[in-house]
Amino acid sequence: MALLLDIVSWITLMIGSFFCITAGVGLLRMPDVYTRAHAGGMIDSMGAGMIFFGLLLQAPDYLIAIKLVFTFFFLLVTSLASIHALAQTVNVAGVNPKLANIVNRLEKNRQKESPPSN
Amino acid sequence: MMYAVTTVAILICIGMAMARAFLGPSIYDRILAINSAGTCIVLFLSVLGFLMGRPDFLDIALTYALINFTGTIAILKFFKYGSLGVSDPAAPPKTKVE
Amino acid sequence: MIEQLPAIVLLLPLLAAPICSMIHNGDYAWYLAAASCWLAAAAAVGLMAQVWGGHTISYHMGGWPPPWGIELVIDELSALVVILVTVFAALVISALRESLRPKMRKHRHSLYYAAYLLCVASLIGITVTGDAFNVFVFLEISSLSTYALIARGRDRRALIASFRYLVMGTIGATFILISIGFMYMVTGTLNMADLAERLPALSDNRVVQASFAFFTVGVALKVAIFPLHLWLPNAYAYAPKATTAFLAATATKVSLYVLIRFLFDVYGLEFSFQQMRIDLLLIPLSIAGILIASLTAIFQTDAKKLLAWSSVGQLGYMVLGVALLNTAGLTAAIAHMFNHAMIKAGLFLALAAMIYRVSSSRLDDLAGIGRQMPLTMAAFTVLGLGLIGVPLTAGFVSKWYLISGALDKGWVPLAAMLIGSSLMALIYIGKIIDVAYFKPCKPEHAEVREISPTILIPCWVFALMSIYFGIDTRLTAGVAGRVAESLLGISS
Amino acid sequence: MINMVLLMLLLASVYAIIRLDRLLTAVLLTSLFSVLVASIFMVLDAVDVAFTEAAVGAGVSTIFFLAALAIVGRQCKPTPRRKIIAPLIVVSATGCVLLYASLDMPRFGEPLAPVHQHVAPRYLNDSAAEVGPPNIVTSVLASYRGYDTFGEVGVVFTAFIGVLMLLGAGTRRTSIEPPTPTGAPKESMRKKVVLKEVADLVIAPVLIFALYVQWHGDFGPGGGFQAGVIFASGIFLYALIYGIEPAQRLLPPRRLAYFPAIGLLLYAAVGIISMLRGGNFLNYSVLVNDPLHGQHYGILAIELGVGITVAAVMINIFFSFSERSL
Repeated sequence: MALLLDIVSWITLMIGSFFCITAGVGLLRMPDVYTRAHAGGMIDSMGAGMIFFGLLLQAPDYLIAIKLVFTFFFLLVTSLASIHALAQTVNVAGVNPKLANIVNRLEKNRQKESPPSN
Repeated sequence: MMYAVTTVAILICIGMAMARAFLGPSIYDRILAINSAGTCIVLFLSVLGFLMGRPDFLDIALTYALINFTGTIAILKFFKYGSLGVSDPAAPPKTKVE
Repeated sequence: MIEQLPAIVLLLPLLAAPICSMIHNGDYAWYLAAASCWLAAAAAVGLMAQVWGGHTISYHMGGWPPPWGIELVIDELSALVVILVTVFAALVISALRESLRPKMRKHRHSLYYAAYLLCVASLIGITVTGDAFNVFVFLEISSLSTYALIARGRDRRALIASFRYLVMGTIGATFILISIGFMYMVTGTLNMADLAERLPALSDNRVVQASFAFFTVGVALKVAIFPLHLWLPNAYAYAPKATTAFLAATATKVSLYVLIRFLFDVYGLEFSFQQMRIDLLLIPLSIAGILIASLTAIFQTDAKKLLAWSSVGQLGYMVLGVALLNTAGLTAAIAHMFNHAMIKAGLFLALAAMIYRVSSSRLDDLAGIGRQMPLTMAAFTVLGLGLIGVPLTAGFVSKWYLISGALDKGWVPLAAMLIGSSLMALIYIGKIIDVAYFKPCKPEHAEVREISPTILIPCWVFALMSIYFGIDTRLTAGVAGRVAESLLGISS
Repeated sequence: MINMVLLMLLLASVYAIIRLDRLLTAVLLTSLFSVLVASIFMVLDAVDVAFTEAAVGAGVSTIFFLAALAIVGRQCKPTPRRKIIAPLIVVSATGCVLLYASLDMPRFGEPLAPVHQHVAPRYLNDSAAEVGPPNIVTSVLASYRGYDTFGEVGVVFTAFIGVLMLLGAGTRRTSIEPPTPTGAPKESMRKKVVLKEVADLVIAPVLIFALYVQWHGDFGPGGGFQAGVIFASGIFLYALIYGIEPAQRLLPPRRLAYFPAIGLLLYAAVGIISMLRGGNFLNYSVLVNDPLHGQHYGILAIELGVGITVAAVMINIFFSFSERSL
C-alpha cells in the first residue's frame, strides 16, 4: 500500500514538475501578455494541482492534509482570479493580442491574394 | 528523492519567471511573472517542508498564498486608479452594512 | 515597591503615552503627561538615592536571571542620566503646553504629548538596560518618536530635516544592529556584563573588531560627532520650538552615554583604547568639531541654528573628555553631559519664548527684545554665561575639569585651544545678547510683551540650576568623578 | 545547495530592483525579494522569522509602498552621477568591513559555535519545564525576552503615532467619484464580479487563519505579530475590493484609533499585575498559583496584546495613506 502511494506520488509530482517547467518556458517564450497569462495559469492549475496531490498522499496527519487542501484551494482560486483580473485590465487598457494581429494579417493576406471578385 | 526533483523543477520555474519579470517588456508582464513566481514559491515552500521533514512549514505557504492575492489586487487597483482608496461601484449599498 | 523602581521609572511615561493618545482633549492629556514626567523624575531621584556612593541595582525583567532574561542595571552613571532625562523632560513639558497652543487642533496636542512621552520613555529605557539588544529596541522607539516630533516643526523644511535625520539615523541604527549581531555571534550572549566577561578573550577576533567599528560609527551618528553631525543643525533648527529644548538636552547625551557604556564597560578599556586606539580617532575629530562648529555658529544669522551649531561644538568637548582617558577628562565629559543639557535646554526654552512672541528666530527680528521681555532675556543671559564657562556657573566646572585633563596629559596647546574656543562661545552668545539689548526694536514688534510664567518659570529654573551646580558640584562633578574612576578601573 | 540557488535568485532580484527605474516595478520586485528572503529563512530552519517576512515583507509592505506611491507619484528622477559617490563609498566600506569580519566567523552550521554553547542550551532544554510552549521561539520571545517584545510593540505604536501626527486620521473627506476607467464599462463590471466572488470566498478564511495563527503560536510558528499582519491584510483585501468607505463603515477610524493603545496597555497590564502580585515586571509565573499555568496565561494575553496593536496599527496606517491619496 505504502509502495503504491509512493509510486502514485512519484508520478503526480513528476507530472507537476513537468507542467511547472513547461509553464516556465511558456512564460519566457510566449509572444504576448495573453499567451503568457495562459502559461502562468498553468502553474496554478496543473502544476500546483499535481504537486499538491502528490504531497497529499504523503501527508503524515490530518492537520497537514487539511492545510494542503486549503493551500491548494486558495492558491487556485486567488491566483487564477488575479491572472483573470490582470488579463481584463490589459484588455481594458487597449492592448490587442499579438495572435489577433497575426490572424488579422493572415486574413488581409488572403484577401489580397484572392483574385478580385469582379 | 522525489521531493528533491520537484524542488529543482520548481526552482527552475522560479528562475524563468524572474527572468520574465526582469525582461518585461510591459508592466503587465512583470505583474504576471511575479504572480507566477509567488505561486512557485508557495509550491517550493510546501515541497521543502516535506523535503526537510517539517510539514508545519505549510503555514508559511498558506500565509503567502493568501497574502499574495491582496498584493496583486492592490497592484492592479493602483494601476487602474492610481490610488488604493477609491470606492468601487460594486461596493455594497450603505444601508446594507451595519 | 522600592525594588520595583527601575521598572516604574520607565513604565510611567511609557504607559502614559498610549493613554494620552486616547484622550481627545489636549489639556487633560497635558495634565497626564506632565504628571507622569514629574513622577518619573521623582522615581529617578529615588534611584539615585539608592545607588549613591557607588552601589549598583540589578532588576531582572520577567524574573529570569541574566543572561537568559533581560536585566536592568542602574549605577551612578545611569542614575545621573535618568535624572537628566526625566527632570528636564518634566521641566520642558511644563512649558510645552503654552508653546503648542495656537497651532494645532486639540487632539493633535494629545498625539504630540504621546510622542514626547514615548521619546522620554525610550531614552530612559536605553539608559537603564543592561542588555545590548534591548538598547537597540529602545533606540528604535527614540528615533521614530524623534522623527515625528521634529517633523511637526514650523514649515516644510522641518519635514526635510526630519527626513535627513531619518535616513542617517536608520543607517546608524542598522550599523548598531549589525554590531550587536556580531557580538552575539561570537559570544552567544546579549547581556552587557556577560559580554564584557567574554569579549576580552576574543580581542583578536576580526568579528569583534568589525562589530566595534560598526558600533562606533553607528553611535557616532547618533551622538553627532563631527563629521557625522550633518543632520543635527537643521533638525534642531526646524523642530517645534520647545521640543528642541528637550531633544538638544537629552537625545545626544543618552547616545553619548551608550558610547561610554560600550567603550568602557562592554568592549573594555584595553580593547577600545589600547588595541583599537579609538582615542587617536576621537581626539582630532572632536577638536576639529569644536573649532569648526564654533566658527560656524559665529556666522549664523538664525538664533536657533546658532545654538544648534554650538551644540555640535559642545558635544565635541564631551567626546574630547572621553578620549583623553584620564580621570579629569572623563569627569569633565560626564559632568558636561549634565551641565550642557541643563544650559542648552534653558537656552532653547528662552529662545522658544522669544520666537513665540516674534514668530521668527532670525537675529534681526530679535533686536531689542531684551527690553520687551526682560525676564526671559535675563535668564538667557545667565545661561549664556554658563555656556561660555564663566566662573560660578555650571559650565565653568566642566570646562575646568576638561582643561585640567588636557594639562594632566601635558598637552598645553590643547588647553589653550579650549580657552580659545570658550572665547568663540563668548562671541556667538555675545552676538545674541548684543542684538537683544543694544539694537533698536523693530516697529512691528513694539507690542511684544513678557512671556507667560508657564515658560518663564522653567527657564529660570534652568538658569538657577546652572548657577547652583556651578557652586555645589556634588551631584555633577562628584558623581562624575566617582564614575570616571570606576570606569577607568581606579579604585578610590 | 538550495541555499546557493536561492541566494543567486535573491541577487538577481536585487540587481533587477536597482536596474529598473520605474518605481512600480521596483515595488513588485521588492515583494518578490521578500518572499525569497522568507524562503532562505525557511531553509535555515528559522520558521517564525520566515513567517513574519512572508506576511510583512511580501504582503503588507507591498501595499504600503503602493499607497505611498499613490501619494508621491510613480516616476523617480534619475540620480545625478555625483550624488551616487558618497553612498557608494559608504556601501563599499560597509561591505569591506563585513567581508573582513566574515573571515573569523564560526563556520556555517557549526554546532560548536558560541551561539549554541552559552545561552541557547537552557532555552532548548529547560524552556518546556520553565515556560511551557513547545515552540521555543515563542518561549524566548514572549517570556525570557518578553521585555524586548514589549519594546517592539512600543516601536509599532510609535510608528502609529508618527503616521497619525504626519498624515492625520479620522479626517473623512467627502467621497470623490472614482475616475471612470477607460474602456468598455461592461467588461470592467464583469471583472468586478469575478474578483468580488473570489474575495468573498477568501476574506473570511484569511481572518480565521489569522486567529489560528494567533492562538496556535505556542505550538507552531506564528504568534501575535504575524496574526495581526494577516488579519490586517484580510481587511485590506476588503477595502481594496469594495473601496475604502465601506471598510471604514465597518471599522470606524475614530474608534479604530484606540486599539493600538489598547493592545499596548493590555501587554503592560499583564506586567503590572505580576508586579502587584509580588513578582518583577512581566514575570508571568506569579500570575496564578501554578507557575506553568501563569506562564501560559501570561503568554496568551501578551500575544493578544501584540496582535491587537499590530493589526490596528496596520489598518490605521492603511486608512491614513489611502485617504491621503484620494
